[in-house]
Amino acid sequence: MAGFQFFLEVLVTGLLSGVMYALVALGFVLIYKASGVFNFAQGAMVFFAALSFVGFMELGAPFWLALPITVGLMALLGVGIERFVLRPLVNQHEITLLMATIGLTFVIEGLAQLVWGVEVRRLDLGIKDQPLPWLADNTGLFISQIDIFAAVVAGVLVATLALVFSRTKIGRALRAVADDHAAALSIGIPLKRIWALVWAIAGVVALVAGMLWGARSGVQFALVFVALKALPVLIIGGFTSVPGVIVAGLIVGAAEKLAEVYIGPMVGGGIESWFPYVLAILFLLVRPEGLFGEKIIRRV
Amino acid sequence: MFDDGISRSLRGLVAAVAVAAATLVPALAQAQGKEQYFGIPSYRVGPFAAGGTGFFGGIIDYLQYVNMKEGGVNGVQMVWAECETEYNAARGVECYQRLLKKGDLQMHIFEPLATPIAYGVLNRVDDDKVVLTQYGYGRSDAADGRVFPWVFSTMTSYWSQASAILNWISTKEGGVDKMKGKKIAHLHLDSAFGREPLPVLRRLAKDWGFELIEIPVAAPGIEQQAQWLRIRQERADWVISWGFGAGMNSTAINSAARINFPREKMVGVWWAGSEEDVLPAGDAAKGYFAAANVPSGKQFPLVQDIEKVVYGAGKGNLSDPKRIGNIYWNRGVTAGIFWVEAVRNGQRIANKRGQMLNGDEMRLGFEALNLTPARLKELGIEGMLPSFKLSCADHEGAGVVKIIQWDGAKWNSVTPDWVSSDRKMIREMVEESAAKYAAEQKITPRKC
Amino acid sequence: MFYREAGQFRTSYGQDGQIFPLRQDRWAMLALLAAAVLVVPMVASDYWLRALLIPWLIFSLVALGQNILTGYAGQLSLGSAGFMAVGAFACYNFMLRVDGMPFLVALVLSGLCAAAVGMAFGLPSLRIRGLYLAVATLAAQFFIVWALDKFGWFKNNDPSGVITAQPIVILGMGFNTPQEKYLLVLGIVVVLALLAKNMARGATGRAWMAVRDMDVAAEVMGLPLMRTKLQAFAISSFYCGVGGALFAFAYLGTVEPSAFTIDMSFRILFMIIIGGVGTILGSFLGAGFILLLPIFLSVLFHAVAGKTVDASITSAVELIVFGALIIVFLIVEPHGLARLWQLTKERLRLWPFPH
Amino acid sequence: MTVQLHAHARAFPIGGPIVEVHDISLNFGGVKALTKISFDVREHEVRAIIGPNGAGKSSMLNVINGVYRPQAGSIVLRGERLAAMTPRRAAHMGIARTFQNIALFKGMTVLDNIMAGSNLRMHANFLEVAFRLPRALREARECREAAEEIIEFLEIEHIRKTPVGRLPYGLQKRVELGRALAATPQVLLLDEPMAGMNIEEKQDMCRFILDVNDHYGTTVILIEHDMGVVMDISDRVVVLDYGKKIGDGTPEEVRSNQDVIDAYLGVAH
Repeated sequence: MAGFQFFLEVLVTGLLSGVMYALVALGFVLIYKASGVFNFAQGAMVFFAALSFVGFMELGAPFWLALPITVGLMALLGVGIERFVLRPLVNQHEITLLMATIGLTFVIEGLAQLVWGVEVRRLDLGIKDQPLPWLADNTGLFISQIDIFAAVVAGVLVATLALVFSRTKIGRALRAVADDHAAALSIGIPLKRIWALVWAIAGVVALVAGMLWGARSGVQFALVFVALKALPVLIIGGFTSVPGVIVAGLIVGAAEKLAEVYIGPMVGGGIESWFPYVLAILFLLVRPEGLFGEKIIRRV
Repeated sequence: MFDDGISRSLRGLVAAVAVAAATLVPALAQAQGKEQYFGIPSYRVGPFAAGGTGFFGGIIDYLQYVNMKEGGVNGVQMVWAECETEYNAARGVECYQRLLKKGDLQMHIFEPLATPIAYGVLNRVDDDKVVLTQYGYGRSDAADGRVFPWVFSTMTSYWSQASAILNWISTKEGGVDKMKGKKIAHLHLDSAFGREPLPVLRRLAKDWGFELIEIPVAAPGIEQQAQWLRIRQERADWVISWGFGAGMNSTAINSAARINFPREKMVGVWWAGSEEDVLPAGDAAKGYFAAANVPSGKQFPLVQDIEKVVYGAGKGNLSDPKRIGNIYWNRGVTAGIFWVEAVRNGQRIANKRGQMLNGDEMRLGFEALNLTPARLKELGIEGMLPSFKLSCADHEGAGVVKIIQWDGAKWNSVTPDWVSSDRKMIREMVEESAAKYAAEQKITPRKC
Repeated sequence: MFYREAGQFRTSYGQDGQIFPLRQDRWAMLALLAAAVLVVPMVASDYWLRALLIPWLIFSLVALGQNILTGYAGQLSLGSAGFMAVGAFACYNFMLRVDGMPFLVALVLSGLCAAAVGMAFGLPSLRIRGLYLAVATLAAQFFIVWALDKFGWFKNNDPSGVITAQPIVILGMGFNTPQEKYLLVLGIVVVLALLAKNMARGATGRAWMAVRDMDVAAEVMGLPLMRTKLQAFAISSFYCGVGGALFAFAYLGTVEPSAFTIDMSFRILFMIIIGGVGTILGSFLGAGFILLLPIFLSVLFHAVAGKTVDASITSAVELIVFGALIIVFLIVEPHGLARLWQLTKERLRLWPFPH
Repeated sequence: MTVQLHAHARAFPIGGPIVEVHDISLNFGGVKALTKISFDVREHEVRAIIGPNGAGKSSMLNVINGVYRPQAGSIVLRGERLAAMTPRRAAHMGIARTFQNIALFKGMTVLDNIMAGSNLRMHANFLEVAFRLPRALREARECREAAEEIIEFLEIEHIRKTPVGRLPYGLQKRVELGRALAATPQVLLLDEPMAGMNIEEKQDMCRFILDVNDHYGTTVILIEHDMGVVMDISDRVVVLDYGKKIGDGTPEEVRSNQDVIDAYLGVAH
């Protein structure tokens, strides 16, 4: 096949994978923005969400029922985490908070496997994980339907969140909190409720990510590792920027695929594990605050 | 297991563990009568738990079966203790040490079903007189019993498997001579496990004149877009999928579907050939081949009997009985068979009929493993295991695989008989590699 | 009553600067050491030595390294396991390729290799801080393991891609039995811990903490930020490297690169957070806690529910309890075990006459 | 408030210029912080920089010891012209400072903070420290002795071993002064050393500043809001307003300078 067309294909596939990464990274950003917590448990939440959804369907709940139940469950989980893990730790050092969320990871993983067992399950969203026929026929590009679906969903999700943040009252409150906790409190914004809300939203985002990833590669423990894919996206995008992670996700996805295909063979391949991180470092050396992250001005 | 003196001298540091030890004592007390003790280092949580629960469940079910069916081996009860390793080297070593003694009982066989753990204890088994079995994983050169008296790569090593898979592919292509100019992609987890078969593949590529494309996948392998684009670009004729973990394997199949690569041209290693590995891929997995050291299914009399006797009495180990007869569980049962056979042989050789064996006797018993067709029939596992025998020099034995194919619901054997590897070539490579190891470790191989 | 500083006066700054200003502490420490050297090897079972004490000492050493970097110099790093891997494989290759190489020399050299690599990956710390740096250091974790895994030379082209540590011989004396290995590790750890303590309470440590607490002020006082940070990375990595070498030679024996997982890096960070950031003692306490807690839990669960409850359940519950305990601990005592210990001591000083 | 001002003859008579600032201009992305500021500081004098909020006082100090880099102008230190100053360079050339909002090492004790101040005189490398080799031990002892001297001078013996984070604001300011003194500086930059203090604390602080100036002959450049204090303790005063210099001279001259009165004294403070 033509060199350039192949390049194009790698690029597109990469961009689409990037969307999947961004989807996971989104959960991190929401929570970090609102409560300054780097929630490492996001990966475990993705796993838990997808597993629960499939679990409910196995118990006989139809799709339209399993979805709201799981949404509710995730919201509940989010609220619970805020109430019982983070509120007692408020004003602690960021490392302590990070560590707490890693401890949380163990809890959620254990919980998921305790409740739903360790069997690998498949999740069928009714979308084939196969190339779009007409695209393949006309352009020779093989782009999986589910990837495109995922891209659309991610787009919709981000758009909705953006709308919620900019238009609604809650959104404004949220942004106020993100800017300055103390100030937000002083103008009478119920900080705790906002945090709980954000955690709930993050839980739902985790569900969406989990369903899409689950539909791609099965609902199973390996889903917790998607968090590792999200981290470089986060540093490049900046912990606090929603558009940042989307763009960064695309960058990471494309770069890592191109690198694997074109650089990989030279060094024996398998460089996807670390390439995004090195990319992120190089990026940071140029822009320490990330793509869209606020510039940190340190006064004396 | 826990030493009182130490718990005193270190109370401040780990009093907690000492407490646990104390609570453990009653559990040990019940070890009386004639019992052969086994340690079971299982992993029931984490990314590989699906395999762990199946495999170790199978072992336990078989030991249970032997006890219930015939009251143990000549009256010697099979007893065991379990320990969670999380497929982690450090945890595994701790389990090994913890399981080593149970009251006054000694562990004589250790089967972690995890390469990192097997390596973690490799240097300890000689002193502790523990038979380390690597059922379808670990060092291929452990097949040389002269250098590795206590380590067994029974019954087929990675190298043999790779050779067997290629033998089968060549027959599909219509003979070795037809392999010239073919392109075979080795899609493998980018780890020691994934690279282990490379020496065999490279050598055969040279001898047969096919082109080997080595394509590593970074762990955990749930992203393989780039790799499959390369496979498509290279126009590979066959893909050997050398992955581990349901995540990587199902992703491989899905990714193949994404580029319309025929699943009938994919052969998975046996860690890519269980129900758990293909189920997540759904219909995409139809027609996918895999090598198997043990086929799946309930058609074997023994399996049916275990279901009747053990699960009938509600003593089964699988939380979900539907998993009876699937790949990992069947493999576990056969591992249990190796153990029990070893005990029988040991009792016979040491003529300690109806008595406990020590480490050396267990090792001799395992080395005397001899599954004749007649014996397989007796056990009710014809076609479940190949007929093979071990010896002082040969710790591998069979070196054969069955090729199975997924029809969307279950695995079917497409090769009624076992596909053999190039035993002579593999043996050469084994002895060469083992000799190198012996030299590096200053081991003088024993005479056989 | 017995833990009292009354009547103990420090007449010189030298005395005031001692590690253990209180006589009681000095005795206690000596007694503990004596017990560790004389009593433990006699009474400890193989299980205790090979499965608990040796790994505990090794991870204490690594935690010490992490504490120097994160606790004292304030640089959050998640690459420790990677630096351990460097040490392990460096040591193996020195022993393999230089015949007649004394083990202790190889150990130091492997530490230095790790230090070099550590400095290289420490460079971003000059521009990046906090969590960003933490994530960036993951690059070390992944890249190092990948490289060691990928290139056969590091493993002397072993077909299984593993290294098998050579037997330890020092001055013609072999260290093979668990007791011998334990004593060797103990010796190395004690010495390195002492050196770390000296640095921490000396000018070196003050420089680290200055950079940690207020780097602008430190720079205005003429402290070279870059040099201080890189120095912390180097020394920390040195400790990790030596720890990694011991991990391979005195503990596991046969190791593959992928044994040094990111999970290990996290647990090492846990050790210092739980144990106490910026304290030497905390490194030991934390290592004990994180290493032994899961084992204790699993032993306990098997004892209590082993026969009745399905092992799959107990395993999952173990995981949950482990995570939950960590969270509870962070909530109850964010400053770590060392702080807890310090508080009890302060109470003891007043006992039995609380103010 | 009144403080006995240089009643006795000064141990260190005021000498020639030690710091000269020539046409310094500094702006942050368009915003002009300083424009063409020039003044000099003579050896052993106490020089004050005053001005309303946002007049650019702190920026001026930050330029002098290289925290900020001016777009134009130069600094002459003891006759040596420096286009670009860096904080470390400044430190090595004998400039020490305190900060407007305290920049102590929160995690360390008072003693450690002050000892850290003298790091420039510590030459033993980390290995010498680790193995407690003679040089390291000697330096440690000297450093400790110097620190104790400062602690005594500042009358903070009782809080020697207290983590600075736990100290009240006033004491923290004092410790920060101590940390700056530990560097035995020739020039001492003080950024609002008395901000947020009560009368007694201010009097103490004044006393310390003057004593430092008297006993060690340290040249002092200080920023202060409290006009009374400034007029009392400083030999000469620079007045800034909106980044421009509008007055320079003895307290009396400045007091009578019309621009200053309009711009500064005029507005209620």
